[in-house]
Amino acid sequence: MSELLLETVNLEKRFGAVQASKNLSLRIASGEVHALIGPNGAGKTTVIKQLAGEIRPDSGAIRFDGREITYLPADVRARLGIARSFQITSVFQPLTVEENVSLAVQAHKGHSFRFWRPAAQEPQLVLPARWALERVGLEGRSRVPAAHLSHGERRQLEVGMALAGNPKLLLLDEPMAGMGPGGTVKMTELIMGLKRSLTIVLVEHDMKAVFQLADRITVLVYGEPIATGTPEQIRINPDVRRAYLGDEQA
Amino acid sequence: MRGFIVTAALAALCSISGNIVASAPVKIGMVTTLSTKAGYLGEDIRDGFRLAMDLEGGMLGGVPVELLVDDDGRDPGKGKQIAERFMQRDGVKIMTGIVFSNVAMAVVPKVVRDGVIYISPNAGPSALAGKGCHENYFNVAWQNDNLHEAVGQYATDSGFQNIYLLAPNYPAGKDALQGFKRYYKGNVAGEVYTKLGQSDYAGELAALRAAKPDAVFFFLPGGMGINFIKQYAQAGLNKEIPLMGPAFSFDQRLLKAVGDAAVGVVNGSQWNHDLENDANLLFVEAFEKTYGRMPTLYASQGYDAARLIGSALKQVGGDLSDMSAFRAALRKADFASVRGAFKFGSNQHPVQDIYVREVVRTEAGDITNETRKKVFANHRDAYAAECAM
Amino acid sequence: MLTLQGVEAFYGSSQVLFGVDLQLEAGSVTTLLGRNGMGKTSVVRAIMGILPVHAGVIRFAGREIQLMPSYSIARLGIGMVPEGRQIFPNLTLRENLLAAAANYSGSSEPYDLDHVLTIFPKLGDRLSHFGNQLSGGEQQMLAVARALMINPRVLILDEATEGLAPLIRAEIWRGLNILKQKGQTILVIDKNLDVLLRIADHHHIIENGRVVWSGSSARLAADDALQERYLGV
Amino acid sequence: MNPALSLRKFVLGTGLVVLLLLPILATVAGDPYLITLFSRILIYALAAVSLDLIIGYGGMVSLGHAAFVGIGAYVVGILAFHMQDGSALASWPFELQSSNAVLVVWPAAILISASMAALIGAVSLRTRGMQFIMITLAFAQMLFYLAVSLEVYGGDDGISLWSRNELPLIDLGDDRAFYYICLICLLIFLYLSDRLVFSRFGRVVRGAKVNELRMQSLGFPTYRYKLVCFSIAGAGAGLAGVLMANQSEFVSPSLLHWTHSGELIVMVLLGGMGTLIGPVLGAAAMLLMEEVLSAYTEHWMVFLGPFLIFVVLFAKRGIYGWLSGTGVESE
Amino acid sequence: MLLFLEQLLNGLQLGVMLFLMSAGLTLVFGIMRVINLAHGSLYMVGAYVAATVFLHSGSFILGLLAAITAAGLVGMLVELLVLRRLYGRDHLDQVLATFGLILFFNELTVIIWGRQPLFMDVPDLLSGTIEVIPGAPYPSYRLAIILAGILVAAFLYLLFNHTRLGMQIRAGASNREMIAALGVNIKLLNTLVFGLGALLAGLAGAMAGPILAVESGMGESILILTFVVIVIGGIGSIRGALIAALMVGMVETLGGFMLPALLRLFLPAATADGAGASLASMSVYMLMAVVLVLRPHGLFPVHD
Repeated sequence: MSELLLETVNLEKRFGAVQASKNLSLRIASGEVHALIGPNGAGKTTVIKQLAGEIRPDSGAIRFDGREITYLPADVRARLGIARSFQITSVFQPLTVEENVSLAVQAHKGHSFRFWRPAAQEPQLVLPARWALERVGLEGRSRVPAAHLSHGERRQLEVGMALAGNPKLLLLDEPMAGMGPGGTVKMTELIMGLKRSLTIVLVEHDMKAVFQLADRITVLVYGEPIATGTPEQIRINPDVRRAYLGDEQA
Repeated sequence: MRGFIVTAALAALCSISGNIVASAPVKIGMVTTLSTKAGYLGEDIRDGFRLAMDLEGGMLGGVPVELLVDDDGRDPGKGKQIAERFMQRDGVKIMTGIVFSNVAMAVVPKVVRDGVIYISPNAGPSALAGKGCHENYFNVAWQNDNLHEAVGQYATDSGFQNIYLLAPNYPAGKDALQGFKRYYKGNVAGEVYTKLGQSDYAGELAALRAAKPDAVFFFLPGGMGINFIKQYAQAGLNKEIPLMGPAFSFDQRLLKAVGDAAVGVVNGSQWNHDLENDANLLFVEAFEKTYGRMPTLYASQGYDAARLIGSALKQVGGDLSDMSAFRAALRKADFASVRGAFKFGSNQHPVQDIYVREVVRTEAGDITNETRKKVFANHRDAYAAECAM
Repeated sequence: MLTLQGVEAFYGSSQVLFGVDLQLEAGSVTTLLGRNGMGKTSVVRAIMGILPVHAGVIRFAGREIQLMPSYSIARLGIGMVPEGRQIFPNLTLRENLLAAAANYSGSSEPYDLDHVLTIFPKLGDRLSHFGNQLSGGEQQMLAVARALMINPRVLILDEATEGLAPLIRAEIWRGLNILKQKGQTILVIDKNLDVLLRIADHHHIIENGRVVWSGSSARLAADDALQERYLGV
Repeated sequence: MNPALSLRKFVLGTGLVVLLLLPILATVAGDPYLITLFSRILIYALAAVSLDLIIGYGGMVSLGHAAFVGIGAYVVGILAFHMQDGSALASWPFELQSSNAVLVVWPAAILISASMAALIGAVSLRTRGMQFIMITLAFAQMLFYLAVSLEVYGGDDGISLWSRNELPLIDLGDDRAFYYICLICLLIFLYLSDRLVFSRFGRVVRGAKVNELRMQSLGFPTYRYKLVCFSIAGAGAGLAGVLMANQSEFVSPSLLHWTHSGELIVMVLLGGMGTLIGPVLGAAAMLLMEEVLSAYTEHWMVFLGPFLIFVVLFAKRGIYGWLSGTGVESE
Repeated sequence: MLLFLEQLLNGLQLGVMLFLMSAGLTLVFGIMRVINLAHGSLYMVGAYVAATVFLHSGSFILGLLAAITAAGLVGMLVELLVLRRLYGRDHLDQVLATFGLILFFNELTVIIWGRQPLFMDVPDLLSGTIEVIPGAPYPSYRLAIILAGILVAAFLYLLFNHTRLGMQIRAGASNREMIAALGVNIKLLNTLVFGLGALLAGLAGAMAGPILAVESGMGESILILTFVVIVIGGIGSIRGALIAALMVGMVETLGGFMLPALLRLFLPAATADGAGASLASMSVYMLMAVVLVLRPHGLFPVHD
């Protein structure tokens, strides 16, 4: 493995009576696709939220790119190079596809206290946006309001926005959710294409896609990692099979 | 299609204008408060004014007049806007009607500078009586302090030694207590300013009781007064400590809403329905017949304003081309006021008698005011000297 | 007992059900299988009147119910254990059970508090805890018990074992077995095919908003290719 | 061409021509009051447009916007008071004389309104939704009571100005000149707002309205942008207040009353929020309706109330949306 | 000290009144997520109907009963005709529509009852004073208000915590879909809840009748305070409404009484009185601003 990009040390998070993260330590190398799997309610999205800075862990630490980021707010982390997509699609519906992406570009091009020039006419926003749209295969739809996109296209746009800032780390929260098989294949190819050029933390239910994409997989149950390893190691791990992959006796 | 609607709307808009009809009647613009809680004040001023016109068959002083009325909603900006409409669109040369001092302060200085005669049927802020007096500004009611001064004098005359004072925290409230203290010589047991528009006075009443005064003077116009008097009685204070105030909290319409709680309260007024003069007998009877209710002092002021205008119109024969003649005619105050003797001082504010009245329950069961005593004769306001006129 | 014919439904402007046909026989345990996002939960929501049905007919107990409001459908005797449990967090466990309790099937031996506690005895210790203080397993048992408290003719369970520890799953399956013995009509959505093959009588597989296969446990168990194609991991 | 777009041009064009020619039309029609009425409409429109910036684009529903109008007006009023009085504005730490010059008073008023908006916004923007509505109301009420208690400046009676502010070459006392000043102010503010909405800054604010969390995860510190937007709106409202004070030559606490804030919201919604032009139409519609209805009945509110409900229930996009047929996206 | 105790009692009484108003409003907001500015109008309807019935029958109790019935019915009518269409809509729409309702109701009362305030007196039984605190006779009517408030709070507590209807209402507040799927007619329940809130507002209005001027627009002053209360308490929380109502009642009463006294310690009397009165009128809003800065969702947040 190459150098370490992201590391979490013993993250703990409780919501009332529910332990959402427990003893959570992850080490993710640069260029790796690291999948988080586990049953619903295992706290996968909670991990993403803690990494993105939307919620703070009760204890533990997060280090990214050699820097402690445990208590940095989300927007600062985004500018450091952490981008995420959301489980429930949350693109900006009233804006066009290109505007959505160029908004994401804008976040990384200095401050936005610029009141005069129409943002739609700034090449330094528009060009990287078009590049990102090409990478996710939406270049033909750039003038369409995001509200008019199909579900699958919105998920593509979601990834495109995450890519637009040229992040070092991409957090993908169920990118295949709600997609038909065709869409899943397309999305898998898309993520495959991103592999190596950046580091990805992937939360996904579609096991086929996970085993195809991931370099390493961590299995969470009740917020606690019960195993980490390559897809092959995970596939044969008896604990994992019992807890998640569905090989049980009633 | 929609384009057509837009055009039509614009056309309709333009048609709002251009309705100036050259007509004989003299137009009088009445900016008054008809909506909000204080709406009944403006209603009475308007009805009093209309009564005077109706009695002359739509004329004042034999001259046909047209009364334009609009509601300022107690909002100075709105009042100002209406006044401008009256002046600019309707070409009004005579205005009246404003109930509240803050609206008057917004409207009056500007309109009198623009050559309109303004006759105040109610508000009489000190600024307009003193330094800010103007030849086009006449007040036919009182200067704001007058009624408070009368009660102050009454308190002194009656030998009260320790009086508790209460008014809302705004200029008229401060002026009121100032006016009272100008003629009251005893000790002030407490001076409390309440929130403007306050509805519950439990806190003030408790403090008041604790201060053990031998009387209470309060100025709380409109609904605030109703609340205060009711709560004063409920706290049992009306049996222990006499209450006094200006007429504003004891007009006939408020008394209906206050009920027995007000009985026994002494209040200062320049007018009462039982004043024995011919003009008043006629007015009270006609008002009751026309509107089915007893007139208030506001109605009397509206009526007097109309009669004053009528007297002056008569003298100039309805010709307003020479304003100085009209002004001179107004200054004579050549009309029979419902309050008896009436004339203008140097600042064109009333020089008049002021009485104290007492709220009583009549044999018929009505609650009303009875005139008790004339406190001032030919009383002048305190600001006339500051007026350069 | 419950039949769906050509049911179509939309979320906003995107269609999720493209003509679903489905039958549920009285006293049977029937499953609805399929991968995530294929429309299983949408079927349940359409039956319950939560998701408006644009075309097609849903019949229950001899009446067309596709246009009825949710509460009327429930009163006809359909009880739902929704995906994600949807326990009322601000009610105690006891209140969760009692809030809507009724006897819509007109059963002579209706489920009441004591009765459902015999099926899920673990709930008995937690009666005064609020919904948000319960563990996932307890919430799930409560969700089943809560649906039973309205004495439904048909009980629908949507992913009732997802995210639960094996022991607790076993507890839920045990409860379902008891209900099955008592003749309760049940529609189950779940991923644990092994268990379902044993408990259920009849299966439907849904793919992209259509039922693409229906048949008995024996047929499904025998067809590995079918399992791999539609349900494989 | 897109029909909505051509209609937008038609409304803009016709409206602009009418507004430009209004003083002439009024003179021809022999009704100078129209000039006064339309000056007032322009001023309210300015306040409503500034409110639209935060409500329609920023998603910040403020029920205290009249406070900033009031502040702008009070700056004019207080300076005028000291001019009339001949007293110094401040004697400590240094002697500061008052002024009556547009070029001094107006920028000062705008600056002070914007700073107060920044102050109030800094606190209020910690909340959102219903709480934001109420906290902005709370601050406006505090300022209202503060104004009532400013005894020196007339308290509840307010301040009467003896003349309008002074500008070299132009006599603001002339209603026509003043009308054009109002028109210019509105047009400039509209143009600036239009630029702003489509600039980088505007995009961030619009994005934050749709999904603030998402904006943060993209890397935008949204709080700062919303605060600046709130202050800009405060500046616009302050300018409206300046004009209002000059037009009526009077300033009083009633300007800050919460019902005025409510009225401004009504104008924005009635006209169509998030459209900039909509609030102008809304302000015109409200004031004209008031003018016309109140001429027919003193109980005109009994019609206005149900009318507003009707607008909410059946004409969601307001007048502007209704004019453009299908309605417009909140773009 | 005596005075202070009496002021506490006054604060309590105002708090109780505010609680009656805010309980209904917070219920409606908590369950239907709808901002109802017209809540004050229902208070006004209560006061007007109570005063009218009182004037014609002379019976306070009859007036009270008529008031709560009328307010409840008007409330349900408003819910059916207008508010039901606003559930799930933007708060802004709700503000505008219910602002329209305020204008309508205010003007309607003027048309029906005229501009003159109506008269309503305390019932004879409660017209006297009682010395709860020795040396400080307190109006028995105000004590009755406090009692009524306590009874209503107890009633609401029992209704919500110990009846099935209450459980269903609470369940509906957290998850409408689910409670409907269990066979509860949530729409009807919403209308009833709205009616209950309106009824409480009507009760408050009727009880305020003998103390306050019954006039058009009387709803607005208490409406704003009511909103302050529910925002401080945490929107949707009845318990929060109770505590915040008492807080606001105390601050409002004690502020007006103590602030001038406090300022007199280091300012000349006249200045202190004026400044104190100004500060007192702002104090409630300051309280709200401080609470919201520290706890943006209020003291007892129900929903995030």
